[in-house]
Amino acid sequence: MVPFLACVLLFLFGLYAVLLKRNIIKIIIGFSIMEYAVNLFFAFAGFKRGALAPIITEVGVVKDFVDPLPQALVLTSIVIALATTALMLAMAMRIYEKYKTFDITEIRRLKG
Amino acid sequence: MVELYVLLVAMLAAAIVAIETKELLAAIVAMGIVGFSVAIGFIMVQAPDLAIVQIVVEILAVVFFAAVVLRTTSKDTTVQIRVTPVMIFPTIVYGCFALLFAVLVVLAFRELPSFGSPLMRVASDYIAVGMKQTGAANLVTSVILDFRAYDTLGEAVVLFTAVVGVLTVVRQFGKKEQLDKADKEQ
Amino acid sequence: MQDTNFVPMLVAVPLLGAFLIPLLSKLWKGFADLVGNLVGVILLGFAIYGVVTLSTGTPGIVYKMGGWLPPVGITLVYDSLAALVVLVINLVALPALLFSTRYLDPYTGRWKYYTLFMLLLAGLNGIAISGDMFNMFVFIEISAVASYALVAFGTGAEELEAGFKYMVMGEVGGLSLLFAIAMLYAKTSTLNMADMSQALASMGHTPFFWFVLATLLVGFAIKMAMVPFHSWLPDAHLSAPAPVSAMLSGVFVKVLGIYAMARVVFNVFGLSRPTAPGFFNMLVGFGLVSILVGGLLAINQKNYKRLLAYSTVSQIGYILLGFGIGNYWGVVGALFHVIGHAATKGLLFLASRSIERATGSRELGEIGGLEKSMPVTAWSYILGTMSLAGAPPFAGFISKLLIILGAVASKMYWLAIVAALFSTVTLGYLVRVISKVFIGRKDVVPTPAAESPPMILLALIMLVAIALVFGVAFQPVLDNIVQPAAEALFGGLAYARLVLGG
Amino acid sequence: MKGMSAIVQTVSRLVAGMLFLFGCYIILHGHLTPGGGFAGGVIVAAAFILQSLAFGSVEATEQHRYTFTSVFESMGGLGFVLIGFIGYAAGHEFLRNVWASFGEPLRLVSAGTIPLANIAIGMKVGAGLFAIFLALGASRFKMKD
Repeated sequence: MVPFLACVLLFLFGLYAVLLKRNIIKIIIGFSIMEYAVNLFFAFAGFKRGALAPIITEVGVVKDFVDPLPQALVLTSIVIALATTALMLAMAMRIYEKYKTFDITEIRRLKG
Repeated sequence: MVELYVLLVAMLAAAIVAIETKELLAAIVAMGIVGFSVAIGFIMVQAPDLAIVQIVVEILAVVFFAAVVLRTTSKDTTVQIRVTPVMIFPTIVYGCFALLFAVLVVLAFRELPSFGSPLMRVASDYIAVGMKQTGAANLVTSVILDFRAYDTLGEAVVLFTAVVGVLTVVRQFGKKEQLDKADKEQ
Repeated sequence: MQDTNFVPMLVAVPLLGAFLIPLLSKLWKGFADLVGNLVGVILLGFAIYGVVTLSTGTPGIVYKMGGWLPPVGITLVYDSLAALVVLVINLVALPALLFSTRYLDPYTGRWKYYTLFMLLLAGLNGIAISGDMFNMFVFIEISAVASYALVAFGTGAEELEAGFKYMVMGEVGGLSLLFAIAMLYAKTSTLNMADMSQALASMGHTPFFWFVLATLLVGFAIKMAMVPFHSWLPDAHLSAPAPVSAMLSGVFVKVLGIYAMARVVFNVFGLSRPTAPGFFNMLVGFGLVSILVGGLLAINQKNYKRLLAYSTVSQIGYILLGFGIGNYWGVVGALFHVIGHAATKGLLFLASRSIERATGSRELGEIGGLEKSMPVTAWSYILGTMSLAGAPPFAGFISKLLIILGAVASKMYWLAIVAALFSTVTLGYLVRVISKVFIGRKDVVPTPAAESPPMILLALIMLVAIALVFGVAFQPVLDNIVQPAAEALFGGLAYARLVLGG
Repeated sequence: MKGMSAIVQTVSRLVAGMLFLFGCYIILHGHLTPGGGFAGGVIVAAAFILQSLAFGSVEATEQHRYTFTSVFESMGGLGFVLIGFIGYAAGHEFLRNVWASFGEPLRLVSAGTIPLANIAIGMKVGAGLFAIFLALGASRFKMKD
């Protein structure tokens, strides 16, 4: 139970950074941390104590393996996380070129 | 699994550092620490595929972050929060919200299967039938590219969308008249 | 072609288009437009073909992707609810594509726009037909990332700011969805929606059940622009190109928010009003708050893009109200409002932008007496406004009537009165638009405005036709599209029998 | 983009080739050993990024490099969708692994379309991430449209 709670705590750290930090780069770092937390939660959900990594070495011999499904999901969500982080960084770079600041409270041309 | 708990504590500490430091480059390095400790966590949890991908993706993430920060500024926006007595009330409200959330999370997570004993209902089929029906020795790859190949197609499309999105956002002149104006200046 | 093989084509065809466009559009400039519209036509053909095959009796098509049986592999479930949503997506997408052939002239990077639009379509269709929780999340990510880039397409200062803020909120929603799916997998150890619904049914309403449902609903509420999380919608509409905002508020908000929430709440978590009245009252509460806040904010808006955005927030509140009432007619009214509002709001956005393009002014006030100079655009705007306000011959009227009927049927008379009262609020802020903009007042000399290009007129006429057809011929539409969809939703756990039993 | 010091250049001249080879190894052996299309693709992208960071690049080569990567990326995506169509063409469902029993297990040539899909994914991830790097950081050239 404790590792799952640690993942939730890490997720909340990231959420805190996203909601309350004023610097855009800190917000993107917060998103990366949230994504790490969810990936870790998936990996912990699939862990089996005393089991082996799911690679078959001899044909037909099936040993006690860890759950391969969450590992497949984490592979997908790691690359999704990198893709969204890259898009956010591109926007942050262009916003800095236009507004000359990373402070989200000063980027206020849109009203309401 | 004491080493896992030590790793988790180190990760949380690095995350706090990543969020709070004033210097952006230091924050990126701290984020790198969190990422690599996640990779170590994957190794501890018997997930070699994930560890390889996480290490390399983490390197690229730090390279991208550094590329953007070095082209702009590495100074965090300094903000002085004057701690006034009236701020006690919002902190109390946030405090009991956090407490309520913590209680709810603990209540909900008690019903999850305990750490280290997953109920592998569908996964036992993958393990039993994986080698025969897909021919791949690496069961994770057989899940990714055969049992759930549609997920991987979707994921490859997400990366493709992000690349085209980055190319859309990065272009200098969104509208034609800016382009013509710039050409006239050159 | 067997009747089931068109289901994966709904996603594969736009993907092929999206991958071909960057390759070939450098050789031949017009290639992107051609492929885009061609894919739009093909998808609409598939959608109509799907609705026809479903109305001839087959309860739903279960397509086993890669040939694996349901709990092991990913299955695509094309039941009547998915048919309705796919129809809505492609009914609005084709006019938007036609509109953007002429609307994109002042923008650069034309092939990028069409690639992202194809990916948005692939994502939306993927969500509608997906029968697997994680797969639905992946396609939610595809359409979300595509829409972030499309909102910031103009790369001006406001567009980038709006795109970034929308992305931050959208990603928080996406991550809360992923976290909920992770917890669901840890508990039920399966990802197939039907398999998961059976596991959740045997688990009962424990604290874990409500906690996971709350996390999921936070994600859907952000994607749906429900009131506490609606602040991204007006900014996104202000800066997005017209066809993108037509897709955004017409279809995107409905598919990612309303459809995904309905599928999860009714079919996966198996909730219904008798078993969980408290939950449905909460939905009614959120619906009313959305209607009220959206309507009030829309009243004193001068910029009509923001006005239309706030009216979307309040119309989403109506749909939530329909679902919250929870009885049969309420759900039918909500689903009918999904169709009616999608066509109407898409029409309004496209018409208002073509007016702005023709007259060059964005504020409501100065555009006087356009009826004579741009008849088709003007009249399509007026008809669209009437449909939004719920005037009789249009789809908007039927859906509001059905929702009120649902409220009356479930003995919540005060709710029926409140819903009727709020529809007058929507009428309020729209009539002001019509009178000021169009009916030529004596003192205002009609501003010189040339009629918009033929392709744009074709798009506008198509959308007006859709709003009219669904309004006038509502009985056949009800019988073979909306009511089977409501029965699919109401079936609750019958969804599992369809997928696993089938 | 100006290059880095001579030491970094000589080291990266040696390492970049090896890194690219290692990435290809990971992609090709995806179905036998840990790793696969994703990990291998990212390693290949890292090899290219190392090369362009260490040696810098003239604006012309970046434009050429960028068009090359976008062609590669689209081909990777098309490859994966066409693999889906193979199952479709063979009369079975979309994305069906039609030649699953081809070749004997635990050898390089086995597991039907999985190695092909690995290669397609590797091409796409590698080219895509290198294109992101070009757009994001390294390139001084302004992408006009």
